[in-house]
Amino acid sequence: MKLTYDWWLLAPVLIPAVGSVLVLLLDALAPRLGRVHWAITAVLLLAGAAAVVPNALPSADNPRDTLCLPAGTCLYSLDHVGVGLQLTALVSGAVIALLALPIRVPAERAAVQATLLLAATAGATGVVAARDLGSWLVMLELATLPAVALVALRARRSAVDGALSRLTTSLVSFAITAMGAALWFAATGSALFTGDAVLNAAHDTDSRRILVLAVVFIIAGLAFKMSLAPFHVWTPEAFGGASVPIGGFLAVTSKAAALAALLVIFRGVTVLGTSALAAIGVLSAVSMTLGNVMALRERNALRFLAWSTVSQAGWVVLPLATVSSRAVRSAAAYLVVYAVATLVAFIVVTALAHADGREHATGLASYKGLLRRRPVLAVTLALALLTLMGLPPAVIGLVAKVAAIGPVAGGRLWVLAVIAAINAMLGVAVYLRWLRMLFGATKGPDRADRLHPVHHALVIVGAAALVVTSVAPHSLLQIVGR
Amino acid sequence: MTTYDVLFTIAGAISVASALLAVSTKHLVHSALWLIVSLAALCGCYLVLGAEFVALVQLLVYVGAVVVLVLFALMLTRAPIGRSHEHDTSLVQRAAALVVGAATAALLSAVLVSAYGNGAQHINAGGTHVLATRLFGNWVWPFELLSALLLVALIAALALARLPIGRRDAEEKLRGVSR
Amino acid sequence: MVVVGLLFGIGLYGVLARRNSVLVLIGVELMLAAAGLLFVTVGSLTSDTMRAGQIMTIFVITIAAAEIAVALGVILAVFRARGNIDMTQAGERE
Amino acid sequence: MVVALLVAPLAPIVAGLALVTGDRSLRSVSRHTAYIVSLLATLASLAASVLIAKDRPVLDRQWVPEIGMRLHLAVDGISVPLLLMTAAIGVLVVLHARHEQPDGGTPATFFGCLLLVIGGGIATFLVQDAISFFLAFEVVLVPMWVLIGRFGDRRDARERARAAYTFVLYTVLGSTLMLIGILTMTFAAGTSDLAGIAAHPLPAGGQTVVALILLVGLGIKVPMWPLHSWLPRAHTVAPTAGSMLLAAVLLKMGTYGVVRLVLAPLPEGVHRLAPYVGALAVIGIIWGGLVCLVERSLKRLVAWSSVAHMGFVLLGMMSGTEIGLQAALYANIAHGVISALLFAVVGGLKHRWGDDDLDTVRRSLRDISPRLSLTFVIGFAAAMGLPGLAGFWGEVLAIFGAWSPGAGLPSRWFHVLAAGASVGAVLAAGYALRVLWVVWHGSAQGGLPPKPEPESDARGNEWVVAAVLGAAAIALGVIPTVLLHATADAVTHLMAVAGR
Amino acid sequence: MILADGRLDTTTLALDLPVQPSHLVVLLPAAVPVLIILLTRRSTQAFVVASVLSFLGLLAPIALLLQHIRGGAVAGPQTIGELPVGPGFSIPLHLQVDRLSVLVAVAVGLVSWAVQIFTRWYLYSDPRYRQFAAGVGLFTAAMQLVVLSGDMLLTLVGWELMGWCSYLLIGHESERPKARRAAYKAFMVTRIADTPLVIGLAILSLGAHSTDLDAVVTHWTHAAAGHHTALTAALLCLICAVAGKSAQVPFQDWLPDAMEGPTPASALIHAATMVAAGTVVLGKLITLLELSDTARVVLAIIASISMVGAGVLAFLQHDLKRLLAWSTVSQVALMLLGLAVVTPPEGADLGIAHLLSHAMFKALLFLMIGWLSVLVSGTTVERLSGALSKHPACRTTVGIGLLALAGVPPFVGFFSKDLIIDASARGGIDGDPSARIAFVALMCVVLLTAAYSMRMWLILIHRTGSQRVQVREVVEDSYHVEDVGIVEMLVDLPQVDQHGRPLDHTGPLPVEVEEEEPVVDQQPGGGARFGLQLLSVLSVVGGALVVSPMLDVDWQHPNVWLIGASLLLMGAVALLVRMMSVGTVYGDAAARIPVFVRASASRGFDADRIYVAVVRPVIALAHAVTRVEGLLDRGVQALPVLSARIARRTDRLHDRRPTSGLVAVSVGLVVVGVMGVVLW
Repeated sequence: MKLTYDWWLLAPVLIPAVGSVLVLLLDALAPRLGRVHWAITAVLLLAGAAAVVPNALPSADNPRDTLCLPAGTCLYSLDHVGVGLQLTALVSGAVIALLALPIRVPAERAAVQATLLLAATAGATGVVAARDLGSWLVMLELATLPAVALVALRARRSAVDGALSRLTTSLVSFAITAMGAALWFAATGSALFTGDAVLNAAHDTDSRRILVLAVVFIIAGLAFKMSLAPFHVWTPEAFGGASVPIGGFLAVTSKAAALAALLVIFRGVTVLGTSALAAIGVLSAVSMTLGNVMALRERNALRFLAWSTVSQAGWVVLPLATVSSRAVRSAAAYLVVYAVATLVAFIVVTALAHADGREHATGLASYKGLLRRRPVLAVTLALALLTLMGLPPAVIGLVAKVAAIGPVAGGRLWVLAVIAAINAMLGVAVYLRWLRMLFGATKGPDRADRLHPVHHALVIVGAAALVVTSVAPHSLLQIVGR
Repeated sequence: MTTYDVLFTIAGAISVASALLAVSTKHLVHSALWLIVSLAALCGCYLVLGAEFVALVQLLVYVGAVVVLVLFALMLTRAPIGRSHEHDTSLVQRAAALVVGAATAALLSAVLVSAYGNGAQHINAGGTHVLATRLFGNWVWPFELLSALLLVALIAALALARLPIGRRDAEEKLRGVSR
Repeated sequence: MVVVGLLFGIGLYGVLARRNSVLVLIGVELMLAAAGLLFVTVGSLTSDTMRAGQIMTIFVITIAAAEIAVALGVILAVFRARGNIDMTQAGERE
Repeated sequence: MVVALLVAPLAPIVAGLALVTGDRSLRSVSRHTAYIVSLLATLASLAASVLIAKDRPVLDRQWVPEIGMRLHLAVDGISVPLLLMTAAIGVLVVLHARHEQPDGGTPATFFGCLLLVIGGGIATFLVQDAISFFLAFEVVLVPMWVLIGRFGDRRDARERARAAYTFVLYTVLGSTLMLIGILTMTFAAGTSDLAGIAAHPLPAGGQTVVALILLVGLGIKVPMWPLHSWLPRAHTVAPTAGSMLLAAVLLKMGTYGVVRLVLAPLPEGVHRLAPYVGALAVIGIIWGGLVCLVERSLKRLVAWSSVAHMGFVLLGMMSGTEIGLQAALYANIAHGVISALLFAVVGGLKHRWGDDDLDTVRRSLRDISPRLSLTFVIGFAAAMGLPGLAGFWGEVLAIFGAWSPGAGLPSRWFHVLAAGASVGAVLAAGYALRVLWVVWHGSAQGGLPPKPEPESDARGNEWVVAAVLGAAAIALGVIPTVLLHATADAVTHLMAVAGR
Repeated sequence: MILADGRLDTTTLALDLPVQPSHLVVLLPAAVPVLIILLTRRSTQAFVVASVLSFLGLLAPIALLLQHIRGGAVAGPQTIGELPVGPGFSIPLHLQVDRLSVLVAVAVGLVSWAVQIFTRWYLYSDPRYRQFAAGVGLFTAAMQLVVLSGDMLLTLVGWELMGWCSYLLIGHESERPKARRAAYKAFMVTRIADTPLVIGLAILSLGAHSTDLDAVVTHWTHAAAGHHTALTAALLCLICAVAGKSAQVPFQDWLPDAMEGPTPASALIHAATMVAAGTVVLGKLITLLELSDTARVVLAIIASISMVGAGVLAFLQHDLKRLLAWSTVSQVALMLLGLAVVTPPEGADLGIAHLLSHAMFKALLFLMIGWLSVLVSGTTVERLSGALSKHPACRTTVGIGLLALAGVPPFVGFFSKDLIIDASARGGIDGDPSARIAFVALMCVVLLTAAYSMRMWLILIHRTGSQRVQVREVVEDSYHVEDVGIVEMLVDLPQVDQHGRPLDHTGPLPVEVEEEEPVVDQQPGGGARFGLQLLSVLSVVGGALVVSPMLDVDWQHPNVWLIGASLLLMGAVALLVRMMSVGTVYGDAAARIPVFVRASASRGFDADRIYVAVVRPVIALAHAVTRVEGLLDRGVQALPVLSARIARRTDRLHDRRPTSGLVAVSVGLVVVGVMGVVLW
């Protein structure tokens, strides 16, 4: 009745989890450390990422399991896709921490924020590998709850409004998810995602129906975290209210967690056949379209990014409308690319907000002539937008688009495919709006500080990352396995 | 029709009824109290189903902690004592809510009932000891994480409760904060 | 089983039909309770060697507690910011 | 030799990126440097293309295994002429851009975007891998958007933006649809290699849908009626160099795509759709001709004429005969040369006149500026399909092909189409002569012919560009055999593969 | 040196070189425009190039002729090689040297040479002389291509090119709106008529799987029984195109308008090149034509109508140049009849024979009229009346030309025309319908030809200078007096000075003209005059060609009675015309005809209005299409607006209230749930 432990495998989750406690202790011992916490956070997260790397090596046997019961079923299993998502979550968390580093906040709050960030990242990292309902639920919540607090911690009215909106949504969604989990349990009679329990359930008609209901509930519960329409309503509020880096966190890390959770379920239900996933197809189509259409007339940069995440979420789950291992990899691949691009965009916005003042970074109009004012920022942002558009010279975005449409086209889901094509067009229209701002006459603020060195470095790194991955997309895509 | 079933039915009925009251009463504090009743009745169900420990936890955590928290929250937010209508949403929304709720309820009940009939099944009441071994044997990993979650939630709640919002000087102090 | 369905439905109704955030919380609690009940019931009806049903319920209850804590924190913050905790009041745009 | 394969597309692309990005972020690049750099880049890629055409090297490397995208560069008889034409037009466009550089941005950006479009075109004709074909297909979009949207006609900013958006959105939609088709075939064939796709075709049932999707997607680019409405806008607004590229390179990418992705791998699908697509093509021919009869803006008229000409190309392809396909490929190249010539000259005229309205009374071009008028006449004579000029063979052979469609196609229906096409040819004569009447003869009422004004005539680069293109148009018309021989073997092979 | 290395076989004149005389026949004229545009900058240089090359272009066909007689000519020389369009179909694009084509080639070369020489004088001070000379060269090349082509596509090439050249030459004086319109009209009418041509060629050649003429002929002669309708359809398509090029009904009207072009252009178009091309092409396909009676009857009808109608119009024309134009229409119709009436195994010789003779005398007449028009600065009756009496130098040549036109023995016109009459008579007796139609029409046209030739002659030799003044007053009054007839004649056809530029109507008056004109300068150069004399000599003795072995026509047993009768009638008509002309102002016999008839005849009975009426709906359609296009475009442009509207709608749903979020969530839940269960 003892479990096997493979600490190396658990390290990516343990490091941030323990780290969050450490940060608290540190704060208790030496208050007023301020931004040091962020540095520690970043270091810890990067350490976690480093701990993932050995599993990412192609040589690593795959999938790697631990916490195995004598029966042979394991509660924690990691394959290449999982590794990719873990890396995404950890690295993005680290970047967010670095972004937040230069921002001045009361020291005590910095510690709290760092703790929450670490905890949330830990949850996001762990959920990929969870193979049982318990840890799955717990880690999902671990990834969600702190994010709510993080939004609210900007201490602005708009922030708490956004927090409230996200909070209520997340509560209800969690309730739905829990119910879904219960139904799953009711259908399979086991709290494990793997194993033949699902198969048995799928064959018996009654339990099969329950199982479908379970899947549907779980999808509905996770959709809010993916901010898929119609579960997206909190997104623009939260993005608009939260501080910019936290927006990035919501857009990238927690989306990675959501996809991870979804994939865990997805792997289990592939036996159920395509029709079960029609729901996903519809959700993706709706949110793509809605996000694009709304972004077409959005004037606030942050809310624009929110809408863009809505539509991108549609693209992420698009492949999951078809059942195939290829679909899982495609979704993960698209998510990774999306994460990089969105992070870069947020980096630029944060840097600009920090240098020129938030009010000069939120309005799309304030990006007029950025190419003249801050060429580096402008070029980087342009690259990010092009990646999201999926147009060359940002080859990586195009590759992601190919990856996302591939399974759908392979599965001959013509309607969905055509909708995707139309949305590709809309998306181009959306991002060109912003891209066009960058040209043209400059309309900057009176004062324009230099970029904070950390931000500057991050911008450079981000641009470099996009360029490198565009030249050799393989380098990025291989982390989700081939 | 064993005594178990009878008890279960009674407890379930109570809990459902009180839940209904809890969400429909115009009396804020009352609804909190009705919630207590409903959850307590649920404990009854758990007992019937032979999950004593769960029932205990339910009683302690919910009835003991959560509802108290809720009540405090109501106090802190100066909820009006006595009947109050301004906390009702528009009739349309309530109708919609009714439809949605009913639909979900129907969906769930239908599916579940069709799966597990209402007939009597044998119930394997498990000792708490086994539960404990399992909890700290198989389920230790999520359990630990859960503790972390609780801790974080605590911190977050504290920090949120101490947020200096609405005080102008705080706004001044935070100028340029968290851009 | 009917109890489960009804509780969940009622909870959902409560969530939607109330303006006061706290009451919304109550609705959520009911929904979670329904989930827990389902867990336990199934656990006890099937031969559940790992006691997963009950343990899940415990997890759910605990998570719920954590959520309530955070939720109340947020609600307090909202109350400070706005002076009320009305769910139907539009948020502020910067 | 393999180096040439890389140089041909990369020289312009790299140089273009360097110009665009290096322009503001480092230090502003002077107009002259930009010109020299671009000229060198295009010349290099032209030289490389010639080498490639001479001894056909092949480069095949793994690139992005995750989506099965290979770096497979090679040429065959079908792509060689397009490759050479694109490279040559590239050089000419750069020369012309030196002569007429629109404001709206820095010269470096302008030249850079031109280079990117050229490089994209060359890459499109080089790649042998369906997915990287899509990639190359997309490369041209953003630079072209910039060219139209920023360097376009200065008179109306809103119209400029609208034209640019219409172009880019239409094309993205088209190319994404094409991508869907490509991926379906790739999935079925297990390889994204063009030859591989052609080797393992889909089951006949599925072919129709895929062919439909692909034809709609590529039809936007070609453009096929009724998906054409982006073209006149874009051409009317675009700067001269942009129009030349748009007509001579971008449209060809569409038709080339049809040959590669539809005709070869989806014979059954094409067979089922051919009558309808052929009908659309003929409608396009007649539609374009009719619009040209009353169109007032000269540049717009030329754009419409290219809608009509691409109709002939499509008709030839849909006839399902070798002669028709040969005709289509020939008309493709011919249209590239002719439209480039026309846009060069007409753009020059618009530059001189300030607008391009045909209803304003003007003195006869033939007397004022002989050089311009010579190229102008050659261009329009070729556009109306006059023998001895490039346009003729393509049109006549296309009609021949349509009159005797491939086995199984409704021959009566295709007879009707052929008749319609020949009517379209008459319409072409009608509008070409209308333009000559108004512009070349001049719309003056009597009086002595005006004296020549050498200073306003084409000189320097402009004259070189126009003269070279005009000479090319004549050469193509007088000696069609060279080009036809170049494509013959590949076409026979393709027909054999598709006929299987 | 070619002799030296024995490339030239002295007995057969066979030339063992890649370049054959047959190539040169086409290439030399084609070289004219190239060299002129590339090398020359001034008119004189251009003239040198043009004259030299066109003279060589005359020698080449003669050499070819000799070769052919000696039997050393290459039958089917290659040009640019075969077009590779797949195994199923061959496009050899080769030339074809046979008896008739060689003869025609010689005639074309001769005429174009004469025209080139004459042009230099006629357009002496025209800044656009270079373009004109180039145009003539290209024109000749195109015609030679049609004549010598052994491949249908090659024929098509020459055919279309001629249309284009006619556009260039007619529109030469493009500063005159009338000239622009005439050029446009000429090209468009012929091009519209050509629409079926491509189809016809497609039918014929696709049937034979080759565009080689011989292959096509042989294939269809065998397949005719099976696919008779197809053959007929193809031939009708061809006939339509021929009618367009040769200005037959209903396409006749472009030809007289083409008189807006300089006279040398008219000479070229009418005498040798464009209008005759139809005869040449049909002559090449005569074997097939004989197979399809329908086609022959149609051809006969078209030709007969145009022939007679054109004859009448010619008689009524007020402008003598237009008179010649109409006479061309009628003469070309005659050639076509010569093709329509023959029955197997006879060849196209009749038609070709008349083509040759017509080439000679019509070129002669046009050049002469051009000369005279320069002398008297105008081509209307008022101008030309009595021209010959003042310039006796021209008298003989014009006379010869007119006699040949009228078909008086022993002039060349007589032989060729009489042979056709004979053939039609014979055919008519055999009961061939087309021959019967032809015979009737021929009888009429013989008389008409005689009539208008006589009329023209009488006008030219008329001498009543004293009455001019009075007439001029009539003319000038007629601006305020409502004298429709003369006014609109003058408005319709403005007088032109020597460069064909319009004079306003109060311009130099006839009387002054007479004093001011210095005859010395007004004489063409020696070369030109030599050319004219050569042409006139040929139109006298050209009849000998008929008896030469080059044409195999049945000339041994002519139908003496027929000839006699027709000659008598011609004489009678001539007398009648003479009588009519007596006492008229200008010795114009037509003056007896009511003026409105003449007016509308001068406008070709308003055929032009019909053309315009035909074109108008097309333009209307074009406008309609443009409007639809506008709608389409607006529809496309409406999409962004639409999406914006949708966005506004949805934005209203997103009132930033937390509950609405919850509502959305739960609705989504229900929707997804139901979907999941249903779609299971």
